[in-house]
Amino acid sequence: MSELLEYSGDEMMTVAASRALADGTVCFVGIGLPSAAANLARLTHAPNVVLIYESGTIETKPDILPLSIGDGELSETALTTVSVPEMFRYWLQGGRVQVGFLGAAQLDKYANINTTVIGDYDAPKVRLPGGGGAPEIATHSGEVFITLRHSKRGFVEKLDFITSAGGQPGGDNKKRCGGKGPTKIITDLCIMEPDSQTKEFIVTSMHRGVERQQIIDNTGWGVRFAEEVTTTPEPSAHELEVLRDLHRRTKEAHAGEA
Amino acid sequence: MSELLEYSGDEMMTVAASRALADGTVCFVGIGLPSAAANLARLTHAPNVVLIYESGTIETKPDILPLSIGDGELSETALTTVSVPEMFRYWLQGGRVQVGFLGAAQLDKYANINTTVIGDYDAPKVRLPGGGGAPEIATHSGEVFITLRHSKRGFVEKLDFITSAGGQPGGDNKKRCGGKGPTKIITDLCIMEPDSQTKEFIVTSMHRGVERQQIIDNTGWGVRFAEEVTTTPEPSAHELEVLRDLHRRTKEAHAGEA
Amino acid sequence: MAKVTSLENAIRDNVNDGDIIAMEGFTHLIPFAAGHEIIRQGKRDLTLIRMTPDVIYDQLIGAGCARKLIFSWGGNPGVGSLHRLRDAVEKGWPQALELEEHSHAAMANAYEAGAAGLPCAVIKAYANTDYPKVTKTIVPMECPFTGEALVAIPSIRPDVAVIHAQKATTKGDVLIEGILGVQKEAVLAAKRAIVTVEEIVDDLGDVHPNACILPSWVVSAVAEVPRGAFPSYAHGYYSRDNKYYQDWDNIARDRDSFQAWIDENIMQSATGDAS
Amino acid sequence: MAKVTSLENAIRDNVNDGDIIAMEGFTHLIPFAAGHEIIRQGKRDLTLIRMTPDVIYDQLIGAGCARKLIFSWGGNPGVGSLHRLRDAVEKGWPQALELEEHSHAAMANAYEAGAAGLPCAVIKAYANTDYPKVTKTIVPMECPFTGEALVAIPSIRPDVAVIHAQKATTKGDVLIEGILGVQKEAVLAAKRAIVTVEEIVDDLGDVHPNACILPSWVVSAVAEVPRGAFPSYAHGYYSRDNKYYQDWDNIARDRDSFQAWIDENIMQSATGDAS
Repeated sequence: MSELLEYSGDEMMTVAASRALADGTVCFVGIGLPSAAANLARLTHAPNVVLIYESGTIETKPDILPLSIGDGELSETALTTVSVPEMFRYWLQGGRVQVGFLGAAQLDKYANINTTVIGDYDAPKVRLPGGGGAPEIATHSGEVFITLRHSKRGFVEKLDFITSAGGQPGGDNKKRCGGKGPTKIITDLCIMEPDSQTKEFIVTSMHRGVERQQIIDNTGWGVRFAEEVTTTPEPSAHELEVLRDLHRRTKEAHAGEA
Repeated sequence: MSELLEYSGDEMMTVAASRALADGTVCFVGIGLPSAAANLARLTHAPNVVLIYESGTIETKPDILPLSIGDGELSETALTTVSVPEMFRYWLQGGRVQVGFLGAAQLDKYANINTTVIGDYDAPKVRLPGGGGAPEIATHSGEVFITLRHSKRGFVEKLDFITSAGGQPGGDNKKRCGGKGPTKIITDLCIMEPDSQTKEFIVTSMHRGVERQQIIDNTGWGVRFAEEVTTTPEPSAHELEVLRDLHRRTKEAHAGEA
Repeated sequence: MAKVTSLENAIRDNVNDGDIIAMEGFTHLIPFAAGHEIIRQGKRDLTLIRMTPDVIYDQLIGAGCARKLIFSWGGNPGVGSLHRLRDAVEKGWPQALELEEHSHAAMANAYEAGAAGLPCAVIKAYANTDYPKVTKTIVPMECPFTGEALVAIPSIRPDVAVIHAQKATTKGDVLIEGILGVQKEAVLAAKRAIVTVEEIVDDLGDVHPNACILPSWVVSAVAEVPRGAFPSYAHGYYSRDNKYYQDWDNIARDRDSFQAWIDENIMQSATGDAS
Repeated sequence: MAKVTSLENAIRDNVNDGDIIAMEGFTHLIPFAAGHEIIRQGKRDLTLIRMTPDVIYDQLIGAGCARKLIFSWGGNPGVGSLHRLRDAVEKGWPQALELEEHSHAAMANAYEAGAAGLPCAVIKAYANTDYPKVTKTIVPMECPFTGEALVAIPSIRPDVAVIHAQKATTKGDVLIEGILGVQKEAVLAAKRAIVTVEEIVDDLGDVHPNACILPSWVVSAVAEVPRGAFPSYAHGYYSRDNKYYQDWDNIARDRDSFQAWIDENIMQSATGDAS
């Protein structure tokens, strides 16, 4: 029956990312793609997933997706809201977060992330927003999932700036950081996971209909594939329905505001 | 008219201590004698004095004196109640307290306080409760008032343990501590203030009817007197009435609890 | 995720001989019933942490549960000495008690640092006092930017924290109101946490958005123990029993009367009956 | 003690050219009206501190008020770039802008340390990132007890903090509810503090015992400015105007359209009219 469903690459990406979150997980959610995936998980297979946003909202259950990290919806539906210093001290640095869920502008094969500058820091070609909460989400969470669209501009050989640390080549990440670091990259084409030896991210699952060449063409380094590459299970009708509902409600609500 | 009034040494002490608090002062209050004095001030000449207790209660206006530092009355009548770490971090160490008001078991001529042990620390003759909030109240408040009854056991030549720091002989206290340290000792016999040169506390005001010899007999070091010793103004009828009312309400309330 | 269970099971599952245990509650919400259950279950060799080891720790120390005390003020508030604490320190009865002594500011910051996942707290404390002579865990430091004198103290990271609160939900979310003390920090600093509550409710209702709530996933066990803070008090439920604290002075002054009190009021009493 | 006054006077009395100024509000309660008054009064050479220098700082930077920015995330939330910030950094228009860049965790801790009267914050941060290469105020340290790698960062201690809150009393006590951000810390870390509020009331009423309240004696000036956080939002009063943020992208993309907007909406508008 699933072959009757039509869905976009973005939808596949969001569904695949949402499935990475197990029920009951305590997840620190970045804005944008991670927020959509985390809330889709909560509205489908993981009703008890615990979502934390850096604005201090703990166990939030937004009915619509927040446009910013501190929308009123997040506080109104939260179990409680703490100050931002407390959020970063007790909850993130304190080791209470099991999964940090991040977006990215650029990353390299070790899942180091750049959201700071393109070009030289002091004379940048493009000044990006900067790291925000990501540098410590990346190191203090038990593990980190990253979700972004596959493109040569996004998946680069060398970053101009390491904003948030990925895995260290051959290194024991846990020793330096408290957490395992990034363990999954979920894109609109595939899922990548670190090679247990080199820590380089390799393709472990491809979405239906995606060719290897597409991934190669959209990756800025010589991307490698796992010995056994699985096919990502397609979105179910239910997942698509819930995701589209969520986006529709979100759009209506945000258009409705003054 | 005041010569018709009868009052005890304790009452004189509490009234004199209360008068040391100017209206509007932000005061960190120790339990016991300081608490009675601070609330008497609030109920008489200093209606806008701001009282803070280490239990986290800010701008509290208790109708009865608390028996402990964290009585329900303190929170119920407070502007707000913060956690104990916040109290010690933001409010005390943060430099928001103008006057720290302390009691003491023992002090020396520089107003160093001992509330830790009599005898050797590892094999004490008497184990006292310890410092609680006092060590940092003494150093982080703008200045410190101390109130206790005059006795040879309390006013000693040498302390077995310095729990809270007084003024340093000849030293610039502010440099090391953030505040001026103790500036007044108020007892049932007199008021003592530091000599501007030696920092030794000397008698600057004697309560009515007190003889110098009484103070000498009740001080464990060779106590000195200022060149001009004033006479402490007596309690007014109003002060005594308010103080006695406060003690009566307090006694009734505490007896009434389960 | 919090297990909603009996006090007896909560203590049995989470407190082991030799544990480092923090029982907090700053005058308000002192977890007396949980302390009594620890005595009843005969736990031994505990390192007890508490800013104000008042009557609750006097009882645990006198009952022989403790080998070490980390504290900042050990007295019977408004009454006087803790006779069982003094007897242990001064005479080694019923066993010697090692002390690690701090100020309130240092203890509060050490809990805070523990909750914040830090190995130490760096603060301004202890200037010109004798604490650094007797407490070896106070280390002088300097601010790398201003040169200001600071001290480092190790953070508190107990094996288990025990607190009492007003309410928990059936799911195990905990609400604390009024004088908050260091309870949140103690729970977040600890490996395991036990919370006794006045009542378990279906939901916390219309509570303030910034109320102090501990989510069930930071708590190991929740047990409903009405009056579990008696003789201390629970804001919104009951007042402090000042007479109990005054009477304790006489009971605890003498080893025999203390032991008789423990036998009658703790050992021969069922869990949760201690009030 | 807080002086209850007009926004115009509050800014005039407390903000000087060359000041280090922190305007906080984490998405919620951003003090836009106060920012506009600073532009209107032509303040210059400010060092602007803010975790998320979004549209409010884009306006101040484009209007030529700033010489330095200390920040951790500079974007238009949910929309994209801050074009005035980028123009200042990339092309030096209207003047060069020095950057001191941190992570949110570091900034939040630096405010917290400032509020706590400490010269620095010692935390776990920046592991394996490039921040220490470009931000010279990140100093590696070691825990004296465990040897764990830590970093010290200087605390934030601004000349003046500016925040917006829901309510103040006629006496100047301030109530903040909902997403609290770092506003309390910014106020307590600063030498002076300006608070704009939705409404001034006789008393705060039946508020939660642990609500976030700033006493009047930590605030320099309070001004009633209804909708003073617009186009951000005030919990309990009005929602975020997302369209304003989206429209800003077009306005700010071009220097001329930006200047026309500032002229029309800020310079020719009376205090408090900017919405």
